[in-house]
Amino acid sequence: MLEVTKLECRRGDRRLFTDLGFALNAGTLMHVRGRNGSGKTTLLRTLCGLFIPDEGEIRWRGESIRALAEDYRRDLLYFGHTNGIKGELTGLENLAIGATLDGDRLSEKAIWDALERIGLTGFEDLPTRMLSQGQKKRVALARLILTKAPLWILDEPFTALDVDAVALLQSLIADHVAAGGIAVLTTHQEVPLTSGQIEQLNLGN
Amino acid sequence: MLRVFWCILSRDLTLAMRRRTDVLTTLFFFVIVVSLFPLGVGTESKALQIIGPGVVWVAALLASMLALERLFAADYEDGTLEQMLLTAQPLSLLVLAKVTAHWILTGLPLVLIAPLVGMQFQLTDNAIIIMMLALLVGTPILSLIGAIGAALTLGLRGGGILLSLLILPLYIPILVYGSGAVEVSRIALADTQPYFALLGAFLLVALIFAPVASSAALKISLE
Amino acid sequence: MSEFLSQGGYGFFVWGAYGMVAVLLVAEVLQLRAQRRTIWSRLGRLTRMRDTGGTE
Amino acid sequence: MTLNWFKFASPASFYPIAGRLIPVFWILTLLLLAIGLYWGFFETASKLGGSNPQKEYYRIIFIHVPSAWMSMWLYIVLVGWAAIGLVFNTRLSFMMANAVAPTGAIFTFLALWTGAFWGRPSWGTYWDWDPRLTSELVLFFLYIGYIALHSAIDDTRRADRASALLAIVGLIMVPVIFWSINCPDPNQCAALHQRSNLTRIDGNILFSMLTMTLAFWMYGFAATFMRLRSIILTREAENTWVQELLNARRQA
Repeated sequence: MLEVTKLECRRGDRRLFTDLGFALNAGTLMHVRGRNGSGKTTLLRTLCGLFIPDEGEIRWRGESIRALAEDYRRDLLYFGHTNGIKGELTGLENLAIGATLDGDRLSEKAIWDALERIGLTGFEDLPTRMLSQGQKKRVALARLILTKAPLWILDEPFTALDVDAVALLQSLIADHVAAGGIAVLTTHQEVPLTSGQIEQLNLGN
Repeated sequence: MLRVFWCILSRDLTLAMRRRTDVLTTLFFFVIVVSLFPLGVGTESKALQIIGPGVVWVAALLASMLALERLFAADYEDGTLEQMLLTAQPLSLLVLAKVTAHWILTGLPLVLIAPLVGMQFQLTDNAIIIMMLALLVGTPILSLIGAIGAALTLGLRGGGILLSLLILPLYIPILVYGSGAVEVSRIALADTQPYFALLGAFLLVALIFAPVASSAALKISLE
Repeated sequence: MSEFLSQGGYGFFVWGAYGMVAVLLVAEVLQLRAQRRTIWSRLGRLTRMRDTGGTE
Repeated sequence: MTLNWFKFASPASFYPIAGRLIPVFWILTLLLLAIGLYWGFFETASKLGGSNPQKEYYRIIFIHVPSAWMSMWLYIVLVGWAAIGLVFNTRLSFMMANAVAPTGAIFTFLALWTGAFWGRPSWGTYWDWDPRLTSELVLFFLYIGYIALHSAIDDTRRADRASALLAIVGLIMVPVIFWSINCPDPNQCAALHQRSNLTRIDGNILFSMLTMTLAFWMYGFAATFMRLRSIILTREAENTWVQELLNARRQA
């Protein structure tokens, strides 16, 4: 479903990677590994369409993601270094806005349930700036429960999470892959899968 | 479409209501700058009436400039802007909603306080009404054009000063016709019509093109 | 000659204008040459550093 | 004919081409300057009659008008390269736009400066809020804005793209700005009045003015290419062809 051909990206005067190619089918988890500065984040941002590659093409269901634009972004969930939640808004409000922007119509009940499942019962209607780092991250990760996007691109999703949350996230990713989704992530954490296959990609040398 | 527009608009208004000082700062900046001029130029009413429209407009440009720096900055820092770029919505629609919210918070208050400022400069009632109308049409253009600059200078050191360097020259047409309308209203009220026709045309053109340019700029800045 | 220099009494304006053009254009060229020299020497330094770093 | 333009559009292949062209442009510049200056000072009348008599100071026209023309032309060139860069994602075009900007800014400043020195004897003031002067000042701000934005961004790629977009927005706004300065009162602007007219000018003056314009143009090419080569070297420092060039230089 996701095909990458002859990808080349530069940052400033430095060439991060060149002639990179892979194809991911439904039900695949891809680990992207590499040293700091090897271009992991750039690769993930390129896959999202945030970064325009210097060479090469990325296709989603056979069509270029630049041509698909909004149709591709509807199928995509990206989780970056920042949580992407507003500190002044409550967890509920944050998730409701996110869902509206993704074009989903969610009931308030669904959001309450998601927050409960991620372990934030009792914190739902506090402004998120009053939560701890880990709790903020949990609010952001609640999007994984609510989303219907088949392609997840997660940049270091396990940092700042405690053991329970790590386990929950692992099971979320495993369920997603088992249900025929694709997940691309950079992490040192192994994710045990119930079904589906794991690909490895090493960047840099 | 409308649902998404309303979602962003109400989000930004809610955010501003939970941190009210930002809005008031802009408003007081405007009032203070305008109030300083009579102290510097002298309080003779003839002179005040002549410089009044220009001073109010220059102060409005500066105030809107000052507020623009914050337009995308907060969303940029916490990553919500990045998420907006990845939603299934056209980015220019989201930008338009953000600019609208920004104008309601910083432009509209200037329009509403204009009578007070006009009295400081001893403008006639007609001139004050014309000034309010001109600000009502003109300040959204300032926000729209300024959004392009705000998107380009996102996250840069000294972004605020750079922003004014980039954007103030582009504000010249609004300044010329905005203050021109008020000046001409002292002589003949009917003559203000072409000024409003021009400002209205600028507003329409800016409404169509500025969100597109701003979203292109945002994509560049967030690469 | 002095008649030419005085330009009918407007020498200050004529030469003031021409002088600024000459000064700026010459300055630009000199700056460009200096910039080029700096770049080459910096490149040379970089490669020397890399060469010595590589043999050790 | 299938010419591969992208081959020339790569910095590596354009670098030597620019190097070979620079001396040519220098020779042309000096030649045209010599002709233009000689003609301007020795083959033209020292006083102009007519409805608006001008004395010797009118000779500033030989540098003023060419600077003004070049300042506008170079901005168009800058925007052209910037747009090509944004559309085709070619690195060389951004470098080209970058190389043009400082020279354009210098010409804009010179147009303002020479205008002031011409205005003082003929209008009695160094500065007047004349539409053309004001527009030239705005153009100067646009150049400064482009350069300032580019140098404020550390990431070259973002700097290139952001300043390119700014230049394009600037170009779209220039006619609007010019119009608003030219015609601050829309009630009296039914028709723009005719201003300068090239055919009215004496042949000798026109000749030196055009020669000087060509000289400035050639200077623009030479200076831009010199700066372009520096930019290419800095940005491509990691590439092998620069290293080979460096070795060749060291041996020579």
